[in-house]
Amino acid sequence: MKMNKSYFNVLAVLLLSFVLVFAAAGCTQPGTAPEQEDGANGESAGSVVVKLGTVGPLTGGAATYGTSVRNGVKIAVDEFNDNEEAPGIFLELVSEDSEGDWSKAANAFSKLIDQDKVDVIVGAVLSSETEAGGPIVKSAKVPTISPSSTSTGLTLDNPYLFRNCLSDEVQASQLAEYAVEELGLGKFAILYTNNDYGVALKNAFEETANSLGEVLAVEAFMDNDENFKPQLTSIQQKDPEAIFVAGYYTEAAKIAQQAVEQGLEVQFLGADGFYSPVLVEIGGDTVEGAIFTAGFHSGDESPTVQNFVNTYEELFGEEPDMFAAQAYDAARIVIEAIKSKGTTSEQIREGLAETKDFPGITGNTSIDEEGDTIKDVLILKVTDGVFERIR
Amino acid sequence: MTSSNSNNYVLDAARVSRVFGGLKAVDQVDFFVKKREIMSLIGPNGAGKTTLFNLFTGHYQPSRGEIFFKEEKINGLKPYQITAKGLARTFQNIRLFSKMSVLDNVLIGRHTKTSSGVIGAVLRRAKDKQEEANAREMAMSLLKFVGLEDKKDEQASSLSYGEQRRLEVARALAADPELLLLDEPAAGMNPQETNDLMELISKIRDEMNKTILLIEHDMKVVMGISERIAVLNYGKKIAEGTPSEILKNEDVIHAYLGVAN
Amino acid sequence: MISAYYLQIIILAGINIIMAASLNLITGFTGQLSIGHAAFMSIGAYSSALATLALGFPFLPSLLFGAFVAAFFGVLVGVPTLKLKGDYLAIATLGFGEIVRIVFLNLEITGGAVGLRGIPKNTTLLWVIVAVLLTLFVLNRILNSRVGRALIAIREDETAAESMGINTTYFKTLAFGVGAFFAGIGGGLFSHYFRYIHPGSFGFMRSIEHLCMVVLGGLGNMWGSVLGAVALTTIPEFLRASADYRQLFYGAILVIMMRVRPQGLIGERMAGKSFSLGDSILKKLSITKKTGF
Amino acid sequence: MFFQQLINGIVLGSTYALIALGYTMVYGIIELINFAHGEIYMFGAFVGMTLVTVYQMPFVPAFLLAMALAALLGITVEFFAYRPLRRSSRLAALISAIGASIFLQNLALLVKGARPYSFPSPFASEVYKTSLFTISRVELIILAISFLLMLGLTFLIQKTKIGIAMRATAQDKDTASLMGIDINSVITITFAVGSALGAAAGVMVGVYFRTVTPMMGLMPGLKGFVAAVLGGIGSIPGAMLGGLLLGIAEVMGAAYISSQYRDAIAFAILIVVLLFKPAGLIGRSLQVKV
Repeated sequence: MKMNKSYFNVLAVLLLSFVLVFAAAGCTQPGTAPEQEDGANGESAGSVVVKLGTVGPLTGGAATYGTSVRNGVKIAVDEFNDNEEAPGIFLELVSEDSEGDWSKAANAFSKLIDQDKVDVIVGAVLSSETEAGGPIVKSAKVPTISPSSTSTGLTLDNPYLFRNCLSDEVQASQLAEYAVEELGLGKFAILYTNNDYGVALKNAFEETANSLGEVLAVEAFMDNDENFKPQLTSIQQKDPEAIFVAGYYTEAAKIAQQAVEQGLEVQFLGADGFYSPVLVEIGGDTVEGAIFTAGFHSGDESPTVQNFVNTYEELFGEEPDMFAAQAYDAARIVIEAIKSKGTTSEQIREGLAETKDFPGITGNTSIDEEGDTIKDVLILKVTDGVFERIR
Repeated sequence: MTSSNSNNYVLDAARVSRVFGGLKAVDQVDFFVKKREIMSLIGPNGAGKTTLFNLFTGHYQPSRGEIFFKEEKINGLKPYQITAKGLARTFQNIRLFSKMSVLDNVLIGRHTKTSSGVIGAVLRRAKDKQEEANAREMAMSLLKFVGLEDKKDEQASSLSYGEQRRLEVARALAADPELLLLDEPAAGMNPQETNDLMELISKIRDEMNKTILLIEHDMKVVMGISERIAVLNYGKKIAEGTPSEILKNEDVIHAYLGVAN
Repeated sequence: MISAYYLQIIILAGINIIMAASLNLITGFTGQLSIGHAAFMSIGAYSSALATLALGFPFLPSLLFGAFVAAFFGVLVGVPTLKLKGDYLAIATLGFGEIVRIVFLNLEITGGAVGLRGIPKNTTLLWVIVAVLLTLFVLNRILNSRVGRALIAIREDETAAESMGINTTYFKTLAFGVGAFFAGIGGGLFSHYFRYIHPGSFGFMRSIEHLCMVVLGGLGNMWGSVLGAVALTTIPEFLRASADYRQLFYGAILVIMMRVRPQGLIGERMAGKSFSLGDSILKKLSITKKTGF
Repeated sequence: MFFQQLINGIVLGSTYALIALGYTMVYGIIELINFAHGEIYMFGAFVGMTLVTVYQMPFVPAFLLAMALAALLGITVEFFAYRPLRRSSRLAALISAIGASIFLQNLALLVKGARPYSFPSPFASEVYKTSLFTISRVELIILAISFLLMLGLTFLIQKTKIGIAMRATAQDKDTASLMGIDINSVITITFAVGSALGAAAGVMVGVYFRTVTPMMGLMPGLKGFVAAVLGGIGSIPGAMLGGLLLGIAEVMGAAYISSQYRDAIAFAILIVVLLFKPAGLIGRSLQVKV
């Protein structure tokens, strides 16, 4: 190698200094934390800094979901600080990347707890990430609320783990009932993403649909798949009246598109994973008429919802999706716990456990004794490119 | 017909052929090597000498014909199995384990005569230690034999060309073979090194009781040490005999002068 | 008292040392390019976890069980695929790794897409330290023996090795088996540390990460693997400070490190023998001859 | 249904084939697995999408410009990440390639965000039905463009001066250099052509699936590489054949065996093929010279 050595040294030094600069900047995210540093712990001024961490994929194939979650939480935190909702208490946000890999999520959890000394965590995003973080937050006694990990039994035997999301079982079975009783459908096909979310939805839907009607075909796909033609061709052979897509919006939009292209004209059904403007952006006409369950509806007239949607669009230049809304609510639930119980981890945990009828943008939310969420399931329909609430 | 009834044939090949996509690289060659003999295989470039070697050592399988080593049929066997039966070789283009030490190269030659496995490697039981010690002793004596004992810890690739050739010979000898195949051992050597080599080859036969078959272009070496010579041309054996017979053979002269028959 | 976060990083670094060292045996010393090491890790992780959960094994037996199952698959994969060379072997191991991941994703006994939870937290720092030391000790002894010489000879020149009486298929399979055995140990420690496993963490990027550790540290050098594993475990953690730029820097660091030290951090000969050996090894990994267009 | 699935497989496979061509060309010349190729594919898709949606450019010029810009990116990556390592071991270059891939992917993530972008199809979404299968206009266009590009590439390699220089360099760098071929420019051109093909695949896939994301290069990049190996890496007809076969295998596996095991089946077929043809389908493995 006859390259100039000193040139590389310069490069290396440059890179290192970059790292250091960001190290300094990374500790306090500009705009989210007030000037007071936690070193003083606010004793004299009577102000307390509560550190709130988030864990989720900010890079990798699931980055879009993690980014939404971080954005949603950021809005809640900023709102709390700017409005001085609880004078003397400031929230500081620290976000860590999990790369969508649960073992790296575990590192992020530990780092937040031990290095940043966070008092409460909103996260993680994927169920596997929260599963890996569960034992860590339990032994460190740091209350954690996941905005999107729907895996069955996730919060069992863990008094520090909560979640704010619809139960897969409840959504899928309610949707199946609605499809049979209200829409008069009887012959279904299921196309599910092969992860815990898709599998849980598939199982619940299949069970209910089979008891009320008939499931003709069940096909799987992987996260980030783009081509669904083989599965759709197989489904088309069975001639169903409706396809239940148990997955997220990006894939759902492509599935609808490819199905229509192939001449498969059926009713599309889905769950809260459909909730994103991206569904319509990509799916266009092909997702028109799709019916899905959700916990959030941006068309809701209530001021809290409109306020959130507007702020989100202003800050991030796009409409919020279901992850952002649930994350916002999760952070709001944390804030309510702080307001009602206090700022220590233990007090926040108590507050979270006692959450009852919290009026969130994703509906009235209560947390049961297992840390699971009880909330209303909305049913939405894509009408003229916007989501319309039909139940 | 050459058959395996003569007991002092170490190597005996009967009508061996090898075809590469239509080209007969070796064409119905009958060939034998007698015990404690120094024999040379010569011929113009591309005559099939190395291919014939590779047939003996199992690197290639014969398309037709049979090969016997010590009266045992060896076609179909893998090179490592043939080596284990007592046939070791060197290569035309030196193939040492260049990143390993000189001593380790010879120790690898000892592979077939040792048996420690993974368990032995980890536990280093008494018998494993003994085996290793014996192998090292043997390897050192071979290095002394070829005059490389001072270089035992050097990386093989750092040796001079002549030294590398000698190391290859020592490595082959470490397998304690009955028959040693040397593929152009004098190639690229200066006259002094060539003389040393001839001396070494004679010593291997005389002191170690080995049989030696070599391919060589250097006629001084061939005529100087061979007892018998076989000549290949276009894959066929065109002559066989003592050095003086070969020198007089018309076909051989034609082959080498490139005159068409 | 050391913080739980640092402890976790140290434990992960230890597990990665085991992974890198065992891959180094296969790729660095025997010269067989493998991009499927995470598969053996996941086999070890799942089998040991299941041994603990379903069969009630104590920790050590379940670790060994996982290791032997992984070794069994190492041999099973090794026998047919090892006749492939260079990049063809690499791609076959990559394919094997993906197959294993997808199988775990769909099996009922492994919890499928939900993952396997409730594994007792048996892995402690002490266990990891002992496992790392034992791994390095055993690998070192193997490499400084008749077996190790045979492995390195295969890397140096497979044809010549075969001519020296080395049964190359046997020894390559052996390297795969031993490498997979230790990868299985690493996997067992991994699952009993996190208490939860999911196939998502054993994809081909994990195998690539192991390969990066080996190459970055220095092929054919066990100390290099130790250093490479520690570096690539800690660098992403240090880079957390750079927030959103973290992965960007990580990529840049890989490029720059290879430019500055293409032979790896410890490429050349150093103390001890099996813990050394140079860099030009990798030419040997390209057996696939150019075919032209 | 069989013919429909066959068509599905061929369409999928032709995109793999285009990606595989980029891998195989680079491999043929410098024996490097260009890990960043998937990111070049992604970059091409982004450029095409931006030109069409933001600058309202017609499809054909946007397509060509995306190829040209991706060619530039390919050359840049080669210059910074691979050229300095040309004399080093192949694995060092491979790690550098992985680093470059991670870097580019995350650069796109920082600049464009994680959210998928919509790539509205510039073609009418017409569908042609036959008795055996239906095929959409986009699919026909993809097949036609792939075919044309492969034809063009074959012409370039076989008939032009630069193609001869490429083949000579692939055979033997040193001799080619002695014959007066400038190896550096041959490598640069190879990267440019390979990257342009990758970008072409990216734009077509973007149009086909109507989305573009920073992560889109990950799996297709891997599959493209697998396809190249399946065909016999370094061989251009091999890459085409490998891509098509991989696409068909994946689709048939999902259709007739299990969609849960779709990728696993594709990889299993790959391994089995390699066991019988250890140098890929068209790759020639030279007899080891002793």
